[in-house]
Amino acid sequence: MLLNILPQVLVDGLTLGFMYAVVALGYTMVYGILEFINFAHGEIFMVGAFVGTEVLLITDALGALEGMNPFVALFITLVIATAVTGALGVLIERVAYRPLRGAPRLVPLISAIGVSFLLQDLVRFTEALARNEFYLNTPTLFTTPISLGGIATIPAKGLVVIVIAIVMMVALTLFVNKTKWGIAMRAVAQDRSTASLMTINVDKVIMLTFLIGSGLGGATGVLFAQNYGTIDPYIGFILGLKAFTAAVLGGIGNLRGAMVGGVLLGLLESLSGAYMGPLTNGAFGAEYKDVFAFSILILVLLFKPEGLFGEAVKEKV
Amino acid sequence: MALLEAKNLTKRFGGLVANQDVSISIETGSITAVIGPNGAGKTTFFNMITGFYEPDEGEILLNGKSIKGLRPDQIASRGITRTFQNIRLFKEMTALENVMVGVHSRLSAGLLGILFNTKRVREEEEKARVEAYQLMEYVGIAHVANEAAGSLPYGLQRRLEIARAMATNPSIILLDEPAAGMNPRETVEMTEFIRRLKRELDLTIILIEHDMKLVMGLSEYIHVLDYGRKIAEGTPEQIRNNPNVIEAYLGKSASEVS
Amino acid sequence: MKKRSHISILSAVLVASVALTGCAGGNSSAGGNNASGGNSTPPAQTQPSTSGSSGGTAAPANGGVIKIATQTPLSGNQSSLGDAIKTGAEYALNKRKEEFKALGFDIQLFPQDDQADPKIGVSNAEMLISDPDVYGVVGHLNSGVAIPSSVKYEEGKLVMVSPANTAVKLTEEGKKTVHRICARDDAQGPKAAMYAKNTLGVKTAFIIHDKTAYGQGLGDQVKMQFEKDGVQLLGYEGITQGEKDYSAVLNQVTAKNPDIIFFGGLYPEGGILIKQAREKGYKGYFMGGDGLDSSDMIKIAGPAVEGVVFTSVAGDVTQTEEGKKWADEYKKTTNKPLETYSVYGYDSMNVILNGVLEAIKANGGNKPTREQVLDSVHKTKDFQGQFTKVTFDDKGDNTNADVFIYKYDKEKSNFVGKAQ
Amino acid sequence: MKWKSFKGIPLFVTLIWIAAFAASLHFLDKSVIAFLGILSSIVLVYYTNTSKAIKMVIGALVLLIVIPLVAGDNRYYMEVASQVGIYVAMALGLNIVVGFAGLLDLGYVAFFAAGAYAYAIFSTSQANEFIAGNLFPLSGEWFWPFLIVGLIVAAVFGVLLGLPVLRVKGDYLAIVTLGFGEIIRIIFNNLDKPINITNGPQGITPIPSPELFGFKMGTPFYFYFIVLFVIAFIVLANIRFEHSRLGRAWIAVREDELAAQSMGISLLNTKLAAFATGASFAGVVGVIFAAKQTFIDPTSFTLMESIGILVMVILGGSGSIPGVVLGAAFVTILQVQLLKEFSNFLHSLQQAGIINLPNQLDPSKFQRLVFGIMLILVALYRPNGLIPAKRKKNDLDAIKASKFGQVKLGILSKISQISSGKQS
Repeated sequence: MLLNILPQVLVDGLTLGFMYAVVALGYTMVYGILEFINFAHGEIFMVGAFVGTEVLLITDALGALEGMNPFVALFITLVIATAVTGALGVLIERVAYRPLRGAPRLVPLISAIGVSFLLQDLVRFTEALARNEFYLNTPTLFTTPISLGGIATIPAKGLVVIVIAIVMMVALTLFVNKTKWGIAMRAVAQDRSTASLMTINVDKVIMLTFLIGSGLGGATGVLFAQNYGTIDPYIGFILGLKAFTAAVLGGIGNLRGAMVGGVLLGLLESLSGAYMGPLTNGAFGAEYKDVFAFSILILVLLFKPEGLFGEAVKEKV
Repeated sequence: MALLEAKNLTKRFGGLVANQDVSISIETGSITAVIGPNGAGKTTFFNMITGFYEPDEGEILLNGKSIKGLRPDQIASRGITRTFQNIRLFKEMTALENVMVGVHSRLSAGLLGILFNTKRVREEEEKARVEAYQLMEYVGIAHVANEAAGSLPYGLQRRLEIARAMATNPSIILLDEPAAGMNPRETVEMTEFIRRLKRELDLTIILIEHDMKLVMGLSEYIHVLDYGRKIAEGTPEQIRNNPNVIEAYLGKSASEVS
Repeated sequence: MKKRSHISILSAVLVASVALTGCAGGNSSAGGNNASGGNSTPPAQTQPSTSGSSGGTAAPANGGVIKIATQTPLSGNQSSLGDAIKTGAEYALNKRKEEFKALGFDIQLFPQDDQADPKIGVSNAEMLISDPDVYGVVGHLNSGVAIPSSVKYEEGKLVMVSPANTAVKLTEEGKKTVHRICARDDAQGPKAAMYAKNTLGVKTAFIIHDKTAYGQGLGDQVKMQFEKDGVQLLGYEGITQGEKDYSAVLNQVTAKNPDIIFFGGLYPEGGILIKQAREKGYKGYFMGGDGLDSSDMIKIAGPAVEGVVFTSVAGDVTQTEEGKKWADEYKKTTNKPLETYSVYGYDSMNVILNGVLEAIKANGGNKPTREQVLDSVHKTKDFQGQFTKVTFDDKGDNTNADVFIYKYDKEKSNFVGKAQ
Repeated sequence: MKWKSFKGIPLFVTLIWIAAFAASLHFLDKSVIAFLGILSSIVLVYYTNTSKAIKMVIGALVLLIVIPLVAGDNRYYMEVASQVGIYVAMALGLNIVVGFAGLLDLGYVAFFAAGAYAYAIFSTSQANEFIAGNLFPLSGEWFWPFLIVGLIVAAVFGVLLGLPVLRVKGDYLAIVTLGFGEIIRIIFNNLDKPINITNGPQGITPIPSPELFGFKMGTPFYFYFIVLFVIAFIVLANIRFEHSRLGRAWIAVREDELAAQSMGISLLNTKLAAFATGASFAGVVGVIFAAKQTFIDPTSFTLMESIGILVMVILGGSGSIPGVVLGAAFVTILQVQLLKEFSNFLHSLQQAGIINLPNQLDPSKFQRLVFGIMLILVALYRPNGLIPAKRKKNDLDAIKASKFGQVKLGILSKISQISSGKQS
């Protein structure tokens, strides 16, 4: 009886995991280049969810959503949300982080926490004024569940989430490895001062990093809103935390690591949530799923301190 | 018996062999140089001796006892100390405090002693301060004792790093490019200073250096590494004429040899 | 989009200003303040003499300021619940401003944000008790904040009427100042469980709770009753508040396919749970406590909300014409949907205000002491609030522990009946 | 530059300031500005141009006599002051970990929880749930020994967590400590089964107030003094550690781990010492917190709490003792008083009909937003903190005059040996 839900547990874990993965990319990109935990990234994700939801709600209110091809609607939403959050990321970098590049290492963290509080409440006030509530419900674009050979069902929206997440990850990988700007990003990540000697415009690269990272985060927000249907200004905190955990698990600064870490974390949560209770006869229930996930993270770091895919950089003596 | 003996040390990083089968033995009170082109594995060798890397193969003996596998701090308290190629000072601390950190392992104050500021702890502290100050006088930088280490000019930082190393009361001191970035006059001063360390304090000195004038003028014995292997050893005279060494250096910079 | 939000800002400003100016006693253009609702409070707007109906000798307007505080989370992720309480209390207070003005008193709302944080709650409590104008507190949302804060109220003899704390412990410590109009977990839980067994006829159950004092407290009570009644318990799991993905736990549920899921918790999680459970093909009942009673439940759960059953100590306000009118007015004035918590806030405020009124009377029309207010609030008997009847017992619990059953259809919750 | 020539505030200005605000607080009823003026006089004293001894005497007078005298009858002020104290003490503890040793710890609140739960469990009947014999609750007299118990429990926690955790470095450490902090909170939230140790989300109550010889010390007035006493101890410890063998080792490890090791400093021991010391302070404060709150549950020990304390440390000036004190005081006052007074003020304007804000923009909802903006501004304009850390200069004349200077010490003692050896 326990095993027959396994496929379903895995499918759910994957859906959640892919979302973690894309958000984790944002953390890992910024970290790779600035060695700085962009605490506000979770909030950018949240803003993306709100922008996307607003786009759908307004389109719906105008009566345009009905009859529109759901893929077209989703595409438009994604484009707008990505553009807004990407620009927001660049703005935040410019205002709150760039002046702090020479400052002690922990100071940008404070600034980021400030930005995070600010964004939460700004969204809350905006929504409270515009809609008189800040729990928003997203119009669902995809409703049909798809049966996977009768052993598990995946709602169409879940499948869409996974597919788009994969597309974004592939696109990012291609971008970073094949394009001029992508290579410049890698160069800056490896050695900022040398890169600037090679006439790479470091400021531009950092801007680009925030643009892409935040855009991806915002797009994930749209996917999240689609998949779970309900959003509030505080969703960014927990999800951001988990995504950051995923990034570290995979090896922070490493794109592949973030993806694998995210998916792994989603699966771990799903599995422990579904099985811990029954396996321990109720002594340790689903409420321990975060304990389980964090324990795995700690174990991994103890044996591989640089994360699963992180390169073991022995400090140069 | 040699003071320090490295036997057949091998260190690999992934596919790269940084040191292969390197054996070096150091006599008490000697000045030994380890030279070689860039990337020859000199610093790797230092790192193995001081415990930052553990050798994949081989053995390191200090006074006949193995120190392989010990942590850097354990090796330091056994009397081997070092400076770094790219000066590693505690930048926010004052120069004097930097030297006092060197005295660390010879102090015994514990949490409670410090908390209650016992007489023993106070005296120990005062003694450490005096010792650190004497060392700074010795290396000639006492006038900057209260400056932040990071704000000192380059030459003084080098000296401070040596003073800090000396504060651990070592029997062997490893100097990684002590004259790097110095002008000729400073280099001469540094050479004289290292001689003085040996003469007055009976220190055993091992150094890595690219400045051949300094190496040839200072060292009593020289080991040459190339591509991680030892290709030659001998007195400065022998090394100067060793065809292997000339060949190893020719490709890179023949002028340095001359 | 820009234009849209402008309009909504404008309208919000308008409505609020109407409410404010309305209560300041001047303008009476559109707001609902002037018209009397279905409340027991008389419309004491124009004639000072109506205050005579409350018996006191009409004192001249020299009584001073009387502040009634609310303490609820107004920021952070529980702020929508806290705000509902505050809005309800504020509405009640504004409706009775004139009545008190006639007696010479200026009653003011003193809203505090406890941030759902015990520390903030306690320091606010210290502030409230050291302000001599504060005569009562409507609060809190979280029992974890209410318990330590009530220690301070007790020291300051400041009466507290809780609209939302169901934790049994709150009134069990013998604090005189602590009162609540909502049901205790050990009243609501067993009745909910019995209803599930006897009326819904369930044989197997799966309990989920949100690991908070409220959710787990309620879940535990239901669990105990189920065990007593021989309903087979297939699982008992906690979830994390604030998350949006509960598929892990729900996979357990679908594997065991219970007759009923009982959820101890609030609607933000409850709505998601039922929605995701239905998506996974769960066909049984879904039931919870009064934490599920919210218009947002429908929005969050969507069509899945249909058939969700919950218990509440609140009677159905919209059953009578009068009640409906009151509800409409509330919505119009506050520009907010009617929530259970706002009604509890409304009733709590009125319980306190009535106490203050009684105390003023007993004090010959002069400003009473806190003890006097405390005494008269404590003596509240058969007070018919908008939603619930209030009679306090010695502990400060509402003896009127009737529990009612509601069931959602697609659009709203419907009164089913009294739980036996 | 002008600022460079700034020698400090003249003593008489400070004294007038203190006198003026003390008087206004005493004579004007409930003036928040006067109260804040008194509190901020401590900062003034710090910058006053006079000898250290006089500054300390004035500071002590203000804290021990002036404040209790003029604000002691207002429970709210004393409550604010005690909460400020609690956070100052915790921030000073975290300062050892983050400021001195450079270990980014995002799970610091776990140690606070350990101390709080230690007292809560044994001072209430909660302990009877898992210890036979109906020995509990303990009376409030036990508060005092439990200060030490809390310290030890938290220190042991610190060592146990530190042993595995301190093997990872830098920002990895941040996420691992964060994970541990969350794990501990979740475990506390769930340890009502299989054995009921923490009573889970229902929390533990009623935790007794401290008692001294049967005298109950339940009001903020007493907690103010208890906290002050603990802070004095922690500040003293901080100062002594900072300029000790251990403090230097911490800073050395923070500045450069490799160089520190080559100086004979054991990384693990040094970091563990920092972790355990910081933790033990949090443990003591936890005991006080539990006694003050009379009720604790896991919601007081969330990640946000750890982040809040970290913010205080960095905002004040990581590694700077006066900075951290100021940072903690600033953030706490901002959160529990300033923002609140501000919103109360706006609210009174609104009640008076002077301003009209829609309900959605109720001033009481602004607090976190304002806090967020403050954080960004301080980070941008005071990146090294409000009072940046600086190392104490040693008195070189004293060193030269020291009796130990008569002989050569350490390695230099060889000079005389060698020369005398050569002579012989």
